[in-house]
Amino acid sequence: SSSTGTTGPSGPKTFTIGYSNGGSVGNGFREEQVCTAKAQVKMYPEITNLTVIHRNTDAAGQLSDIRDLIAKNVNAIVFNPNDPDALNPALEEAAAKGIVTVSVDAYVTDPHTWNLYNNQIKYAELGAKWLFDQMGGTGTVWYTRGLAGHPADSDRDIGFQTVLKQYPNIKVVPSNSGVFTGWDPATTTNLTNDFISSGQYDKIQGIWASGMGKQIVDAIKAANKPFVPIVDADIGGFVSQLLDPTNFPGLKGAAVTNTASVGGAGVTMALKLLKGETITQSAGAGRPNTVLLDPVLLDNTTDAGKAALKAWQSVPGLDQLWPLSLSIQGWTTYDPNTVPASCKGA
Amino acid sequence: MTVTADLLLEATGVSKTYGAVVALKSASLAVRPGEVHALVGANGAGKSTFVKILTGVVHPDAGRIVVRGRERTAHSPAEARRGGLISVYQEPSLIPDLDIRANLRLTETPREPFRHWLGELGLRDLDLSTLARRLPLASLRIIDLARALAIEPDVLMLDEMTAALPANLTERVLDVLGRVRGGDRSVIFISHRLIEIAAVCDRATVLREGETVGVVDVTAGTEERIVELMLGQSVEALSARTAAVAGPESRARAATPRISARSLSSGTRLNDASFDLYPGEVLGVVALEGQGQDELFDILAGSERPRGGELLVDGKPANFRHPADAIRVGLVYVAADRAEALLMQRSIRENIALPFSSRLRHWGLIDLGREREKVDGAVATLQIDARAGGEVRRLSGGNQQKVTIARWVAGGVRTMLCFDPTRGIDIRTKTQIYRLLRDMADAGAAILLYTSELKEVQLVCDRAIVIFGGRVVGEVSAAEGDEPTLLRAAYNLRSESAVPEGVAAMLASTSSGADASTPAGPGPSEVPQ
Amino acid sequence: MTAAVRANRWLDAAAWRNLFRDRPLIPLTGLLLLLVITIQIADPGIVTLPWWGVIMRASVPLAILAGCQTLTMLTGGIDLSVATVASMAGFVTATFVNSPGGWVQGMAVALAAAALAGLVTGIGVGVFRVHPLIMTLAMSFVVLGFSNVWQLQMVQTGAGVPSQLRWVGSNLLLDVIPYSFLVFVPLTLLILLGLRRTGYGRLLFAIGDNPIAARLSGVRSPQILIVLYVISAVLAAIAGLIISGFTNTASVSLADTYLLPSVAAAVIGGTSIMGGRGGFAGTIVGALILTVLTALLTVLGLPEPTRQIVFGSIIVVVAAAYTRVTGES
Amino acid sequence: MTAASVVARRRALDAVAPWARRNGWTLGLVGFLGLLLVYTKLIQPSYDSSGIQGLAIGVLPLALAAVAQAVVVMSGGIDLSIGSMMAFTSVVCATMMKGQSQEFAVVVVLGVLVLGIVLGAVNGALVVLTKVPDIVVTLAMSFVWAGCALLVRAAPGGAAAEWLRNLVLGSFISEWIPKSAIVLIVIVAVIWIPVSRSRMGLSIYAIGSNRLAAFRSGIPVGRTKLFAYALTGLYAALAGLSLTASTGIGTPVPGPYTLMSVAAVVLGGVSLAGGRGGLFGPIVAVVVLQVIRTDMTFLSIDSNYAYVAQGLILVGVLMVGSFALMRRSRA
Ligand SMILES: Nc1ncnc2c1ncn2[C@@H]1O[C@H](COP(=O)(O)OP(=O)(O)OP(=O)(O)O)[C@@H](O)[C@H]1O
Ligand SMILES: Nc1ncnc2c1ncn2[C@@H]1O[C@H](COP(=O)(O)OP(=O)(O)OP(=O)(O)O)[C@@H](O)[C@H]1O
Ligand SMILES: [Mg+2]
Ligand SMILES: [Mg+2]
Repeated sequence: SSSTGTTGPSGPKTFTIGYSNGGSVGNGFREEQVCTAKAQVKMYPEITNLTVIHRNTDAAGQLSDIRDLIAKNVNAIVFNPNDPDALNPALEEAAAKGIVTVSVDAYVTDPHTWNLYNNQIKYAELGAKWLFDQMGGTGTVWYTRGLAGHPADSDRDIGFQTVLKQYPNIKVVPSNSGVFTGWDPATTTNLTNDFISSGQYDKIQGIWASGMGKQIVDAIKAANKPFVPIVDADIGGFVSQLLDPTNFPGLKGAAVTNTASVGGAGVTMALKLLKGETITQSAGAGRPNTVLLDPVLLDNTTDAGKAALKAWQSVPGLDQLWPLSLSIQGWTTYDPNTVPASCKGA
Repeated sequence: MTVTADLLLEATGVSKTYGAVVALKSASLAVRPGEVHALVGANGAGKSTFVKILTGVVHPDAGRIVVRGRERTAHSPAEARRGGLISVYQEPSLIPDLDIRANLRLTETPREPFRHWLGELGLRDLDLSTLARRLPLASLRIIDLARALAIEPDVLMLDEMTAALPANLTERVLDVLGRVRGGDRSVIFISHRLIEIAAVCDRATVLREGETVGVVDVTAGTEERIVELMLGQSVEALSARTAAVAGPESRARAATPRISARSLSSGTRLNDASFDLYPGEVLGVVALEGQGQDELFDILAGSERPRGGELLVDGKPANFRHPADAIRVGLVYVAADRAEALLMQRSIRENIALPFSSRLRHWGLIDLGREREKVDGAVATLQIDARAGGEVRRLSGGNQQKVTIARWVAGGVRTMLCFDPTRGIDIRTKTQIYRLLRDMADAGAAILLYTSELKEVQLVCDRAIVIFGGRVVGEVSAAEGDEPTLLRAAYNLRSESAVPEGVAAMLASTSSGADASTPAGPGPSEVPQ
Repeated sequence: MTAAVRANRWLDAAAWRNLFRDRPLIPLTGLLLLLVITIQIADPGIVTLPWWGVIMRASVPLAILAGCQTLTMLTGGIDLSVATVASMAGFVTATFVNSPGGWVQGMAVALAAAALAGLVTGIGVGVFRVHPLIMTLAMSFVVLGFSNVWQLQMVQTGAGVPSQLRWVGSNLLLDVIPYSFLVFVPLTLLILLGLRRTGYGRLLFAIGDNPIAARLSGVRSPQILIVLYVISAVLAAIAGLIISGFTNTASVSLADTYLLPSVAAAVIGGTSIMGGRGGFAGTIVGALILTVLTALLTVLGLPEPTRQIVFGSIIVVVAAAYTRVTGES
Repeated sequence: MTAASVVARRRALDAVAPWARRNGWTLGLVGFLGLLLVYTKLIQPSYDSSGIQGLAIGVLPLALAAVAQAVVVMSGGIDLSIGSMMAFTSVVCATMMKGQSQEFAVVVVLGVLVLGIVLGAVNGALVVLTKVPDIVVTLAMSFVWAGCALLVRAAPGGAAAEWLRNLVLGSFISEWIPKSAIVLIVIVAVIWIPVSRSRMGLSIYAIGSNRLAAFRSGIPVGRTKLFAYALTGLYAALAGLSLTASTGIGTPVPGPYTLMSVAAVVLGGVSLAGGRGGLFGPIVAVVVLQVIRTDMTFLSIDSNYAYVAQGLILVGVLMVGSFALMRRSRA
């Protein structure tokens, strides 16, 4: 097995890394994730090749993608799992071949694999808490979720429900299980329009969003309805709405980080493991070999908040659907402004 | 007629309505055991619908059907089949993508009897492992019949079985029917060719506009009566020849031929076809099944490219890559199989207007007024029964056939290639079409006419070429183009040599009664015994 | 004929059936109204003029995409690339807002790219006889691949949906008439007239009904199919522009969720997937039916699983009812 | 006697020619696959038996989906709900097996197969009874079955019995013969061969080839169609089981199987017009697609261009094929 890597001409060990992304081709979060990985690889001369497989498929499909990477004899595989358990067979095969595996953006249950991901439960909790407090602990919330059956969406629901229990006077529409946007802009827009035109919007005091906040706000604006407090992820378009009182007067909102830089961070972690460096795992993770990235919430209710939000817009002209936070303390070493450039490289 | 117990099949008061169209109203039919019973009527009279009702393909609105004294209505062909009623439709009911063997298994047809009948019908050496898709229409029709015969049905129904068959196979079929007759099984025989009816049928039930208007014992000279009943009017001589046609010698020869074929060849069937078609003449093509006539017409129509030889149109060499090329130089083709020619889900109007209205070239809107004129004109000339309106699919077969001709007539014709245009068309309209062809010719059009109905040669053609084994083996002038001569020529026999007994039978049968529309057919004396 | 119709009850029913078969719009509209009544009952007072405005605004892009399906289905084909082409068009346009040429140039580029895709599809289907379903599926892969490459080239161009598109896509005149009608109404007239009154329209039906017959009467189907798929792609692109204006979003997967509904709308609208029968008017009603249906589901606030089950079931029921009354099979 | 020998030779030719003609496409595919594998070995010398095993497991779900699609397409229909049926059966299987004994798992598998037949039969019944075009009914039902899957479990999860997982993992006799390949072949053979030999099998081709002719030949068109759809449901259920077997869980969100199965079917030489084709072709087609993807991974081709390539290859193969067919029809 080639897990120890091959000795390059220059002398020091060199490594090849495989990257598997099992869905949402073209989606801002996933693409940015890959770009950060590429950017981070540029930081490490000892990484000679990064092979990315990014296609729309299911767990079984990603399983075979990972097997292909194993057959390619890469030294490490970084992947964004379609499922916590489904990939284990391939991951075991990888471990047997001494290939390092790192799961980013969500965890897997395979004991040999290291996990590095945003704490989605925390994401939901932070947002929900802020929202419910904004509403003074009473009122009705429109609970718009992501893709039914997606692990991240399920985790966020857990977080949302725990906080909900602490606020007895908060009512949730359409039902406690919320409504699914499928993380699809068009679906979200139609959903919101129907929600507004059926008069339900007039009866709510807050919106909890899972990444489609921008489209929701736009729909509300198009219908000339007054805004209600809304919390969503740190997607560029949404944040610029929060910071644009002229076009969105009275829009109160908060953005919770859900960084896509896990891609780059995953590469770093893989390299550390290949070099045998020790990694400090997060205590609260509740599972071994895990590093949790805790989300941060910023809102536009205070000037301090506004300033901080502005600071997030570090990369000018970034695609509106891409998350803003382009670096993770201690895990990414590239300059965020180099990320767009590294996207272009094949 | 009286309800007698010894009837094999009796249907009374059968009616069927399609929307506003009355296909059948109180039609009745009584078939005796052992007889061949003709079902005759003009196009759209309701024959096919009647058969379909008897075999459970279509459900009647009203009516009583009694088989062997027991009342029963079939709800599906399968059920009818079990009841001993089987029909052979005009369009073959073999599965194209299965080989013949599989097709037999599908209908649980006993192999040996099938083989036997196949032999009787002259297809003895058929390879059962060929896909139905790869067989010519005529063979499929024969296989269909053999398959039906093999099951030994009580009542066998043939809906224009012979319409598309070349003379030799037709005669085989009639021959076989003659032998099936007797015993306690019967045949219901639908055809627009009285000559065939005269040849094999014992009695004939006549339908007119969905009603049974009479039952006739078929004997010499009853055709007149049948035709009268069919059309509801006595018939003046239906001969197409209005003015005496100037012989080909005097006309044409001067002009450059519209088409001249120089040893055309294609595939294995067509080897060396050479002939000239002059403006102002109707040139008949006489051939038995599969002598290359299909390929010849495909080449002339531009849907197939010749393997060898040369084709001149108006003296200029022509090389068609697509039917459009042929049409541009004025060669229009009345297709052999209407299923290949019609847009079944579109209106009669759209079907007729297809060639001249639907051009990619001139954009802009269609001039509906002009279109309507042309279409209505053609519909009138061919007496198309347009009651079923909407979709051509709802027309009777014969009327569908007329539409395929009307399409070209409407456009105005320079050179028309007709492959059995009168297939499945009733007598009155046939004569109309003969006249039409003549008039077009007299107006200077050139017409190439393949016909499976040999008597048509004398009725419309100036002369006829005979194709045998992919070659043009002879030319017959209309004058001496009577059936025996043509048949001999078709078999490529020199006139003194003996005719195969099958042919003899055919000729004998033709002699058994003069068709209303023919000058008295050849008598037995002309056939060498 | 009418006399015969009067004759008896049974005839009457048949006559109605014929009427419906020749005028499928009547039963379709009936079904639409039925749904509207249902939603009105589910949430009294919801059906107002502005509500209709919202419904129409949402229906426009779906109707256009369903139009692509209608045209291609008439020839016995189908176009599975409309979604990716639409997304591509919207996205490409957005990436040009800050370029010197501005959004106009963007639209030009987008439409050209779409036309190119359509041309290739048309050649594949028309000349090489690749089955449309496969050809367009493959084309959707190709377009997705390229537009994503484009996205990665353009991440930092400050792509944004041009305000003009947003206005067309999401604004309502007097809260009722969507401005997208400025595009949609002319398109509709063009398509309706084109199908009914031009030789080209007739040819689409002819090819779909019986290619052999069409060929024998001198129709060169390759040319027609190539033109057809170019038209389809351009229509899809236009729809994509409207969608990105509607959602104020530019994404290479923006229109994906429209693909299956566009097929459904066309077929509910009475267009035969086998070719030769159908029309755009029915398709528009089909699109409205689907839009009202989704609105109904939102109003009912059902949980996702039930939502999907109801959606599917109602489509079957609608289609079945429609088939019954029109007696098509 | 020379004549006799000539005749004999012609006989032999007649015996082979039709078979070759009918299976020409599949033979071509197999050849293409062979070349691909050789090429794979060239660009990735370390590609070995474990690679083959990965390949076999990888193709299993789509291969079974393609088989399911092929059956209904041959009968003149099409089923756009296969992906959803897979998801549904897969979650049912995974949910019921969780925390249950190995023996009970057997019951579950049988139950799921029955479920598949029922789902397919419902599709078929709706198509037959409502007379609504297949594509619409199954498209609508794809939403219904997906909804049912979400009802069973809102998020991925559940478990698969050990024996079920081992059924597709690893190899059999030689390490070059992956279990999952055997499983695939056995599943297809055991169900399809008897059917295709039967009169019902013929009827499936018949109604696909020419509905009216079949009807007039006395074939119960409706019942046959229903049967075909039920069979498709059964294979879809097997595909769903293969998902659970290879991943050990059930996912309520349908994978990209529906449209890919259609593509594979066409690539496998089954005419979407119905009546023609077999099950072997589509399976080979699926393997070809999978190997191509693997090669693109080995060549580190940018995933976006991989999408482009996949599309071009799909079309390219069919164009080459249709060219070959044109040539033959000319000759
Ligand atoms: N699938 C169908 N749907 C509706 N009507 C049909 C269908 N098939 C046949 N018909 C109608 O049933 C009648 C008989 O059909 P068919 O094609 O056998 O005509 P036909 O008169 O028997 O042809 P021919 O006279 O040449 O034998 C025709 O009027 C035809 O329009
Ligand atoms: N499916 C149908 N829909 C509407 N009208 C129909 C249909 N089938 C038949 N008809 C009409 O019923 C009448 C009788 O049709 P049918 O096919 O029985 O006539 P036919 O006696 O077979 O005529 P032909 O000699 O041309 O075969 C025709 O006017 C035909 O238009
Ligand atoms: Mg008839
Ligand atoms: Mg007829």
